[in-house]
Amino acid sequence: MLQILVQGLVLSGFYALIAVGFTLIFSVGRVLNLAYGSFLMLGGYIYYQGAQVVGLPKFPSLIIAGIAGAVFGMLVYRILVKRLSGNVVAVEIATLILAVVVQAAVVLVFSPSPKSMWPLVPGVLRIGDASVTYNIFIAAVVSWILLGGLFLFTGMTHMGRAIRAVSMDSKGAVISGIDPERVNILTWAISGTFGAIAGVFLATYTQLDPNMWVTPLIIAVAVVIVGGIGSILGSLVAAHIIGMLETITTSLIAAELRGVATMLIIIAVLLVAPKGLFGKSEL
Amino acid sequence: MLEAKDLSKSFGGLKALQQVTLRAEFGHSVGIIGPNGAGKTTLFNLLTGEIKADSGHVSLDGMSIDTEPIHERVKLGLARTYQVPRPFAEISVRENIRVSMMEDNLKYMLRVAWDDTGEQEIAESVGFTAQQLDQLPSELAMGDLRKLELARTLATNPKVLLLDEVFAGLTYGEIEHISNLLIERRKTHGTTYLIVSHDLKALQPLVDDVLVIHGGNVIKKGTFDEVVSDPQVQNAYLGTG
Amino acid sequence: MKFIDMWKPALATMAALVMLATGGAAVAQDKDPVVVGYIGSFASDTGLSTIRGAEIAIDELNEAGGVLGGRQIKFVKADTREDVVEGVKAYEYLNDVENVDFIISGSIDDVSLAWLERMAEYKTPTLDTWTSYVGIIDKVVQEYDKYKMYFMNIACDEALATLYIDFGKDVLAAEMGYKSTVLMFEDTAFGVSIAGLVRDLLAPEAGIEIAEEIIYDANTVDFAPLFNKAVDSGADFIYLVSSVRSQVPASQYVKLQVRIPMTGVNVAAFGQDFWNDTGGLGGGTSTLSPVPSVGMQLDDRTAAFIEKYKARYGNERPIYPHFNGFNAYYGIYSAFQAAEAAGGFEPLDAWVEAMENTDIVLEKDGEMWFRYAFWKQGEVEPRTGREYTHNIKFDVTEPFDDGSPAMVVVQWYEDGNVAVIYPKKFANGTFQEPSWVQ
Amino acid sequence: MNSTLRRGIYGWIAFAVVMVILPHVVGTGVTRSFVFAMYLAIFAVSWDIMSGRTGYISFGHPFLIGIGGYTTALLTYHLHWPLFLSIPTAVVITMIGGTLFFFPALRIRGTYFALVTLAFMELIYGLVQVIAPNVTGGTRGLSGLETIVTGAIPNYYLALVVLLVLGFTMWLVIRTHIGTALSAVGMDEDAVRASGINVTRLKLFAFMLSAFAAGLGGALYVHYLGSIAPRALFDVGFLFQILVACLLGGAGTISGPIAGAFFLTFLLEWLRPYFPGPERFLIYGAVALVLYVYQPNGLHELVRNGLKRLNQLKLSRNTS
Repeated sequence: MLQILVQGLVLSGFYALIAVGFTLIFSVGRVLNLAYGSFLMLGGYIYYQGAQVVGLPKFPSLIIAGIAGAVFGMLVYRILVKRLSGNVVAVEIATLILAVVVQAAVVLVFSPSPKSMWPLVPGVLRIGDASVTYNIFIAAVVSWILLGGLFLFTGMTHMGRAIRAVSMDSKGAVISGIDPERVNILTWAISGTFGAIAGVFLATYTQLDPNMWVTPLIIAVAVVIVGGIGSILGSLVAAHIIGMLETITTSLIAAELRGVATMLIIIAVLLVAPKGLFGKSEL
Repeated sequence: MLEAKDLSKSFGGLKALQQVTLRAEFGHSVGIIGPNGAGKTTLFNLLTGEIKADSGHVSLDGMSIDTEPIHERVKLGLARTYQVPRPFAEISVRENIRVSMMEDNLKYMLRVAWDDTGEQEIAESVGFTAQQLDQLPSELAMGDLRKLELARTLATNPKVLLLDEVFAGLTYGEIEHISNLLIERRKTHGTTYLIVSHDLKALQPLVDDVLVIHGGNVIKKGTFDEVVSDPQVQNAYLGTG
Repeated sequence: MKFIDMWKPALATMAALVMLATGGAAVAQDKDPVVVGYIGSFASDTGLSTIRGAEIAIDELNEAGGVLGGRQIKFVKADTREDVVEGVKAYEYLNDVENVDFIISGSIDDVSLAWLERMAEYKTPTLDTWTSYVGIIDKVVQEYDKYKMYFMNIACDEALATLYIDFGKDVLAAEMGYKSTVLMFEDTAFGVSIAGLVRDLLAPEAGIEIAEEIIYDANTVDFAPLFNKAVDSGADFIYLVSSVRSQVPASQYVKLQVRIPMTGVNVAAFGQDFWNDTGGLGGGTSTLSPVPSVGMQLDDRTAAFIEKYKARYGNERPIYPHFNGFNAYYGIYSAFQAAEAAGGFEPLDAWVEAMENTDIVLEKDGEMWFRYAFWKQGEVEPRTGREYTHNIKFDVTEPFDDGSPAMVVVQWYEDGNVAVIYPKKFANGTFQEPSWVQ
Repeated sequence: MNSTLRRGIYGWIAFAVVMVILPHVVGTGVTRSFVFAMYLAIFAVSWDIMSGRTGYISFGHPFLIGIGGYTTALLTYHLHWPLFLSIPTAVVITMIGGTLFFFPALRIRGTYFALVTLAFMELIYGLVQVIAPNVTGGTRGLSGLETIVTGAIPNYYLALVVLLVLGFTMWLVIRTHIGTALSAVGMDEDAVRASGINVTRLKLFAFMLSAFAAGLGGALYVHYLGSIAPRALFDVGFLFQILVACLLGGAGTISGPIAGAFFLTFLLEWLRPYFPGPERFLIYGAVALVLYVYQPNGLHELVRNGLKRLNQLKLSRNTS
């Protein structure tokens, strides 16, 4: 029981980390970035190249991956999303095509063979009967720190408040003198960074392979749907619902039903409460 | 005859409409005035069925229509315009009107041919030129969008027409044109109007009775002159000026 | 007819345009080569192993003066991306556009199953080197005339499992004293069928009870709950069956320092790249492997093949071919041996008969070490008592003097070395529990 | 009959004539590619009638196609039903499955509808493998399914007849009042209701038509392939092809998605000799992305704009 609780909590924190960058873009720009999984994949591969091929220390490699994520995020915004601004469905589809293109590029550059990686932090944490790796435990802690930081950022700083204003009412924000372009660029950069860092944790936790963008994207989509648009708190709660449910399904019911359970939640929430459990139009 | 009895609606804690009762005989025309947020648009939404009332009843021609969905109410002859025009943005003026003229059955809708002259007549009746028929709504000015809104409503052949700020944004000449059209139609078709408008001057020649709504309540009912001269109304709505 | 005549110029122009657009598929060849087609993925380690094995054999044959009276072999390839529909398209492309005489395949199970119907239609001699699905062999057994052009030179999964149960009996039960296991397998066709065979045979044959079964989604990222469940069951070891993303359970097993030993099938561990891919976290993994496997001592001819392989591909992965690389190399030799005997790949029946009679025996230290031959129609394998028409002639009983062993068990040690641990005849190492197992 | 309609019908006739002659002028390889192109076109048309105009973007179309395919596969493979019974049954079952799409469409649309349909697809992908794998064949699927006709040319004509009939019917439907009404639904559903139209029935009609095409196409497709596997059907890659075909061609036009399907299939085949490996899919994806971002309304719009410009050019030349 303790084991399920510990694992569920840690996995949930990790899911929150995966989802937060995705939620951010959805709440500010009102677009679904289906290339979000590629942010994670690129983060993972760049970290791998740095830490395991070139041989840089782990921390600088993580920073490089984060920066690359930010740059990639901004490029996607500038080159694709801005051009299609206003057309939500077009953005969704263009980013889906982009995700497939990135996958093909990764196959070309890194080969399709999966690669396992050294954990960011090696070792196993044992709490009573339960055991989790330090790696995912740290991922969950980082997730809580980042989410807390984001919360403070949007509440305390000028730029953060601007992001919040745009997410609540973009037209109103423009009237009050906020430059939505800057806000959008910043959001995509933050999202890219969060995605890339989440990707490093995901890759060190599981492995790298050119298909790895799908799973985190589905997790992020599930979290956003269950949590509701644009609520950080909602995302956090939703990540925990999904994480716990997955752990319970895997441990107590049947491991192969893991994905099925998540899909059922998505369908149920969309049918019963299309706006999600915390669906509001604010951050 | 359109009749609403004790309609109430609240959103969260806000009581948008409380126990509103209203009667409009056929061929009779009622103006509805009140300050912004008084509940005028909510009243329209309840009448057309876009929003479900918390309590109260609506009947048309003596028949209860509480359970009828929007499109059935339209077919029974209850149509409306929107305060902010809602044209179908990517199809032409002609096709906008066509959607309203369609009979609601698949067999009819599977026809390839359409009633060109009928469409043209309706468009021209609200003041569109023949060239404008193939324009997209995005190419139209505000006044023309209001006309389109009205044309689309007229195309459903309504017995009772709910007009929500049809004159806003129109020039004097356009207001006159539309007023005349409405008066003419009332004569020929016996159409009933419920008109929400801020433009009292435009309203005056069109209405028999006026209903004043304030804070979700009907505060005054009477002829145009009775209502505008009422001190309570002047206080609430017109200010002391 | 007049209509056609009238339109002839237009049609000819159109035809020319289409030909141009499709890359001038039918450009005439000066010397009429024999065309061998490859079907499979282009970039996976397994796909590359088959491609390279075939390439080396073809180059050898070409350098030795060609085949079938001095004709050169032309090697063409079609990518399937391990996708079922792409597989069908690739098979059609090889036949319709490239007009291949023979196809060598590095396809996975479901892709082979998909193009199998096209094969029956085109009647193109085809040799599979990767998929071990016994269901395909069953089709050849049941509908010989329809599928007789199909050969598979890897032992089918049923043979693999049969010999693996012996490993359970001889090593896991007799030497290690294990009495119960947790059967942990992925939810794929491969996982389910191997698990089924193990479930049926392990208890009656080897005396090892299955304490618990865990079936998991092939995309599982987190094995911690599964491993915990396995440890909680109180079993002596974990029997893992994993063919997709197999590095994940292997490396997480090490990262989590799971307290009981684990063995079974881990497809990722078939290749020398496994150690790098797991970042050195592959120690403690043991797996059955089709033969010839990584870690296996080689005969002279095969060793020469490996030297060529290394010289040619250097550090490009896979740095050492997977079993199917060997199979492709010898497979090309078998196919052309048959073609020489039958006078070509046509007529089909002559080639099929000749192919059934090919027999490449590899000797090491004066003993048969490995053999590329095929079961003939009607031949019954003595131990399982059934037919395996056109599967490689495998042997599941010591001393393996009828054919190749169906499989060996390889073990990755914590220092990065890999060795064969079973059967004894081929072993150069022993089964070891990881150091963290108490 | 108005002139655009007449011109369109001439276009269809020209298309039909060219397609009928084609197999006699091109090689078997190209003919085979056309068969795949036509099946993709059928699926694209099916997507288009549901999503092209209404704004109900289906990300789960492979779900419908897969239901059709699996139904006939299971009926013929296990129960040995004849094809003339199993295929209509598959179509009916697909239409019943289509109502599963319809329920969310009563409440949600656009992005959310796309996601819930995607969830349907992922769900059934999971379930096919878990539930009764010995019946469905699990991940390996089933192979050795009965084929309707064999050989490239007969299959070409079979697919052609189905494409022409389905495509032309849908194209005509789009040109009736229904097409206008469906476009209007995509722009402002409430305003359509306020025009006195039963939108629910209209959507149901479009969805059923779409499911009909998806079911028929899916059933014939698996009998063409001779095999069926969950990875071939309930897959993001398959969805990607359908979606991109529609969008590249021009959603909501029926003829556009057909052009898009042909373009995509041949793009991939043309690249094969030059880029046999994974580069092919990179180029393929990149071309799709650039075209889509450049003109989100697709080839159809490009052609229309081109013709418009040509006309203007002629006009200005005549006046000057």
